[in-house]
Amino acid sequence: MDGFFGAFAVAIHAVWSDSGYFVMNMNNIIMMIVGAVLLYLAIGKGFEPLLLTPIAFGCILANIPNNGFDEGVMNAISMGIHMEIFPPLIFMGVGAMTDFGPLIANPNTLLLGAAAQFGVFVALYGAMAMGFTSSQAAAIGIIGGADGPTAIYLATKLAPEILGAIAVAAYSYMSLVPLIQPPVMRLLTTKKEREIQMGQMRHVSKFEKIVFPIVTTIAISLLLPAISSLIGMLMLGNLFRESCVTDRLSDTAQNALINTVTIFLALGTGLTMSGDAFLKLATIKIIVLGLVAFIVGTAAGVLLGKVMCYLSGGKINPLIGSAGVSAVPMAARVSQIEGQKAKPGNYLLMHAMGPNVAGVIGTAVAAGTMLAMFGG
Amino acid sequence: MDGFFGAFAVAIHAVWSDSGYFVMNMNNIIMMIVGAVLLYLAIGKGFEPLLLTPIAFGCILANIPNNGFDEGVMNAISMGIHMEIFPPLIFMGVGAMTDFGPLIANPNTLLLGAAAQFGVFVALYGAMAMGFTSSQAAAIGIIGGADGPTAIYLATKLAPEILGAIAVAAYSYMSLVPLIQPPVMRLLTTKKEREIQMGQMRHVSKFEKIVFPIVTTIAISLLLPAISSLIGMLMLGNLFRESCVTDRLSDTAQNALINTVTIFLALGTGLTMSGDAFLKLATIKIIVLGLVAFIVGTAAGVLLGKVMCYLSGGKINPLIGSAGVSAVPMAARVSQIEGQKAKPGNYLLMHAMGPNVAGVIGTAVAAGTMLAMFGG
Amino acid sequence: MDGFFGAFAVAIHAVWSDSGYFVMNMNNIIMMIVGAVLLYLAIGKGFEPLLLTPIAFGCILANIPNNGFDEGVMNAISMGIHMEIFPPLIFMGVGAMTDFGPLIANPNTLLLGAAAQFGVFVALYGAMAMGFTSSQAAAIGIIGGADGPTAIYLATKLAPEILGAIAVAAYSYMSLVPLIQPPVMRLLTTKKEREIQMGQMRHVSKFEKIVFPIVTTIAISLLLPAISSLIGMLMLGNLFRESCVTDRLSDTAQNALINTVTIFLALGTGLTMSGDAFLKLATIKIIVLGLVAFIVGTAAGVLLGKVMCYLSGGKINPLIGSAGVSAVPMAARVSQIEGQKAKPGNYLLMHAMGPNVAGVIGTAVAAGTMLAMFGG
Amino acid sequence: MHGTQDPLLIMIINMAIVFAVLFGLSLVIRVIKYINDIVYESKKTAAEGTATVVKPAQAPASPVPVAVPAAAPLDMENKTLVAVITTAIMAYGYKDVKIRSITKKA
Amino acid sequence: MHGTQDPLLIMIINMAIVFAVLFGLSLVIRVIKYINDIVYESKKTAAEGTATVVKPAQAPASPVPVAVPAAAPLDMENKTLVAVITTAIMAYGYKDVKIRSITKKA
Amino acid sequence: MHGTQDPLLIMIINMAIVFAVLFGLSLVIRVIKYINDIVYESKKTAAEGTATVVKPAQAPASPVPVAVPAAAPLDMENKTLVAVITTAIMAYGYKDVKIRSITKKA
Ligand code: NA
Ligand code: NA
Ligand code: NA
Repeated sequence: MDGFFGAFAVAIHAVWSDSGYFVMNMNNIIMMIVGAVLLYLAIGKGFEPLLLTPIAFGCILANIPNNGFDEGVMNAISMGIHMEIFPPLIFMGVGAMTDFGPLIANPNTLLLGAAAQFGVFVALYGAMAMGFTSSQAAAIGIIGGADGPTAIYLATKLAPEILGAIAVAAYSYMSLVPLIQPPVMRLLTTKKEREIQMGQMRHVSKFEKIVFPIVTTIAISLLLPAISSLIGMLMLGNLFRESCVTDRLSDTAQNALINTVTIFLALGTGLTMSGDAFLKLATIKIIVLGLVAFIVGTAAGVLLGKVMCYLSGGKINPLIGSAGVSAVPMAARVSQIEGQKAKPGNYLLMHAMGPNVAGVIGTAVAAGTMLAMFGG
Repeated sequence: MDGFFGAFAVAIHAVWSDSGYFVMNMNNIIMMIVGAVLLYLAIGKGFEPLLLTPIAFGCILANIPNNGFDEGVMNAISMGIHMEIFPPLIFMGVGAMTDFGPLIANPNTLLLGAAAQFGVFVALYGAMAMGFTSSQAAAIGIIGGADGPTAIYLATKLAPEILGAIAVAAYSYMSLVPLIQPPVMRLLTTKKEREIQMGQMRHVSKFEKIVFPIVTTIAISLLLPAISSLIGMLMLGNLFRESCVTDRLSDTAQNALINTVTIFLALGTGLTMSGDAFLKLATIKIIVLGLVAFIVGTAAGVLLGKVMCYLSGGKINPLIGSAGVSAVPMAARVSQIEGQKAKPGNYLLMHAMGPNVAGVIGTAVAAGTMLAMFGG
Repeated sequence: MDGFFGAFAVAIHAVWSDSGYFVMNMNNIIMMIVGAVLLYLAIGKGFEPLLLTPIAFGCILANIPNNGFDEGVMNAISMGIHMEIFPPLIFMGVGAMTDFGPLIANPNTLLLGAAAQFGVFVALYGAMAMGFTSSQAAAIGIIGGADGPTAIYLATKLAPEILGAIAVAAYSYMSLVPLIQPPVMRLLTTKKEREIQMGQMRHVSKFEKIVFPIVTTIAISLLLPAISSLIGMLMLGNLFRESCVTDRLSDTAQNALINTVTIFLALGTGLTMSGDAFLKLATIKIIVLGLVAFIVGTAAGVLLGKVMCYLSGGKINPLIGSAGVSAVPMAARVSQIEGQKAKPGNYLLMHAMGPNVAGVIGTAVAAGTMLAMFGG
Repeated sequence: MHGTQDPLLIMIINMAIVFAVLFGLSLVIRVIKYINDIVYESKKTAAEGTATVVKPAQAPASPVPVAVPAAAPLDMENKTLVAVITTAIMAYGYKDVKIRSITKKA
Repeated sequence: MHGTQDPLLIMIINMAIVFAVLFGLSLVIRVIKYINDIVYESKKTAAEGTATVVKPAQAPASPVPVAVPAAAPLDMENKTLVAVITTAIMAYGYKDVKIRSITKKA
Repeated sequence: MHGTQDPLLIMIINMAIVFAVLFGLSLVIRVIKYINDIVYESKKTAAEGTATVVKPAQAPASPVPVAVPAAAPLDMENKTLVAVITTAIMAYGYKDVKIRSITKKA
């Protein structure tokens, strides 16, 4: 009987000493708290819950010691991240959900989408000044583009070691757009500018909507081949949507497929957030730089909006410029809300959708130029 | 012309001698009949058709000689099994379909879920006594847990050579729960006990439902890291469900994704059932041990139910104890039916759902302890 | 400042000289035009848009120089093609969408499905005469079977170097069935024959519909194991449909799963169409041989239809013979339309569905015989 | 066979096999039909002869059928509904309507 | 432990761990309930005491929370609404209307 | 270029390229619009001039277009139908009905 209890005690001790409670370090605990806070923001506050929920959960799981995630489904998901499979598939769904009509109706809004990328490059500058390598700096800068899949795609290619921090910063700030942007927008515009009402948009034909994704794919992919899978998938999804003869494919691309890939991408991103990799001074720098990028991008969009307002003789409301950071469709909604605050009945949403979707293309192009400079 | 007919005859003969009709052995024929019987049970009798149908079809395909399944889609599916990718994904869908409310309302039911695992360990004991290795015995025992994905997960890790028999036994007995359990339940309870009506369950707040999967993941994964991908995915799916802000993900997890993975998992399980691997004395032993595990698990659940009935002063109906073997939601329905037979109007279903879902966690924990003892 | 502009000029030049505009050759341009024409046929003309749209888009993307598709999602898709994963999954969806009832009601229509494969073998003969290897000739011939997934499956196994041309020819002619078949049908039949009205079809029991896919799988897979994954998946999907107890799986197989796989298969097929591989004399030969195969297959179906008409004492309308080339359900509709043109109110659609689905099995069998002769 | 390179011979062999296989399959279908008829006939006879004896005896032994009707009534309500609506639609002029599902949102 | 091969011992150890873990989990659930009650009570008190003060102060600062409660309860209303509106539109003369979604813009 | 490490220069070069590319894309959109207008104008003219001649000639040659318009109007009819039926069902007492699809059997 003594031998029995002895063996029993040995066994219990063995389980305990193999368990995470015994091995866990302070970093793991901190990261679990980080995960819990992100879950609170996602679920309690509604900040990008579709992405922050699985990211945060992945963050918690990544900090379970001996979790054995070097094999099994978690390993397969991590391989999908590492092999850059998920972001283009997400972009296919995004394309299938996006109406480029407002952009086609007013191609000048592409310039607003370009201006908003200024934040990307300011953050890149800042990151290099802070001592990050040029590849890391490029990946950090892209946070300012407010496009999660593009950020993850670029970070995977250029600086996988800081993927977790970049993804969290990107999605956090994207969800904070309604808090970050309005002060900047009000600071840089006069009330009179904000009151400007924009005319009715022209009708865009089906022909234009179908030709646009095809020609855009060719034109941009040829110039920046490094992002041809991103732009190609975005535009293929959009072609599924606009062609009206591939509704089955469009439907799957924007539902079952994007949802599945979103779960994997976000969970896999969270899995990169092990305490030892995440809890570094660099992470705080990245988060600060990301905020700077967002603010500068917003400001640049608004400022170019003011220029276009002046050049157009006051027909363009500068508030739509801030939508150029993308974060579709939240940034466009912010423009709408600010416009209505200045003048009830001022309806800017459709006009802001132009720069908003232009920002998606703009950030992809920015990623392409940086890959051309630092990649491979 | 003679040369022509000669060549023709040669060709026909070559096709024939390469074909399965020529090469097929008796084991293949028996297994095809096994597959046909399983199909009859699945389609004709409605026994777990979602799983037994593809398992049985895979069993038939696996016994086509020279089927070339070492490449192509069947090989990819088998690799998904071998790499332990599918069970956690199924669990994500299960989590998204499961309401842990009854368990949270009455946490004592967790003990009933624990008691029902007694069958697992009795079968493990029996299997070791019969000469199986400890790893094989653990995998056989888990049949008594009545959770298909957990059984497949554990068998893949500990004893892949008997995966087919374990999966078939697990799903067959799960579908036979309405036949296996009632006699045991009636044998061990008095009519008076079966007539006990249980009070209304307390309301469970959204806060509790959201915190539960998060805390459970952390608490159990830390103690038993080997099952962190199972528990993690189960609880992530449940979080998608309860958070109310990730309905898209919850919907895909419990429809397109789980259905796709179910097809692959079940077909791939069937593909392991080649005649030479399946038709052994061991298979019959496994099937017998599985039945023992089910009966003992049911009995242990009912007996602890009786204890809890006594301790609670007759407030708990022991019939809900048998639901602890999981087989969600069939075992809970059996409790309900038996309760109503004893006393019409006795409504036990919701109360039995507590032990029922507790049994899922219990079996995962049992798998975790056995992996901690016998795993790599 | 001079240094600044110098560096600027160098950088711009570097981006330009790395870009596709600089590297692109004439073949790439031609293939982009081919892609654009295919897109026009798919979207503007409605020719098999679900497949030609992603094929054509893939063709365009494949001709972006330096697109980096040797890694990332495009590489994963190409691997899925190369590993023969996609066609059987498509077949599972096709099976879930197919009603074999008309075939079971009138098993003689299987012979019409066999006759229509004559085109396959005539094209094989022609291709060998033109100097293609026997493997290539088999893959070319299968175009005449009018079954995209089978054609891609066989081409991947026997002649991956001409996969793009075969897929494009197969899907193009499938979409052109309403143009190709009617002249042939009218040429070979008298008006009196076309006016024949066929009697009501017998009722097919659920038992027959459930047993059919199981027995067919066993019978054909045993004889021709090389196509057991194709036939097996087709029939498993059909079993999901007919069993009535696996609606969840049937639904996913014929929606989310087949749509996802269709996107990947078609895009990946398009990705094989790089200019240097596609723009060869061989491609033109393949396209011509494919047309011959379609015409001969149609003719053979109609001619056997005439024989069966004669043998049945005029009860069978020969127009249903042409449906044996499959291209489900288009070829059956053509039979219907031609029948109605000859005699308004003549309703042949259901009768033509028999040979139509028989043609799917027939082409798979033809692929199996050719794999038995030329495969590994 | 694997050595044959005469295109005509290849063509004929393949065509012969395809015809043989599909003809064989047509025989298989006839056999299924034959079995179906036997089973159906015997079942009908059995049902007529023993219906009153078998049914009450089996009922208490198997709770599964009990569970099924529990689910069924709601299901049947829906079916009634579907039938009603289908009839209504057909009255409206549509001839071959099938309502896949009517979903009640919680 | 990894060396133990006595089946009975293995059985008892495993069973003990399973019971311990699930009992521990039941304690965890009780703790969650306890926290829930505290949070809920304090919220209720806070809401009673400061409702009129807090809400207007927060409202302009965070548009997100405003959007969330607006969306959930409306879902069912919306569907009824869609049907009603569809009918109304059709009465208005449009014959082939399908309302994809009625979105309340934040 | 790959050697440049001056952050300011990198910033300016990248920003310039982004602006150039998106400006180029805006030109592309204008070209598409231009082509669209030409095509549309010529089509309108052609339609006016040759409609009665071309259409009957093409119709018998290509059954595909016949099939497509056959499908399209039906689709729209169906939608009307769904709305009508939805209303009818709601009148029948079901409150939150959604008809997923009404399928015509071929
Ligand atoms: Na952007
Ligand atoms: Na269990
Ligand atoms: Na065919």
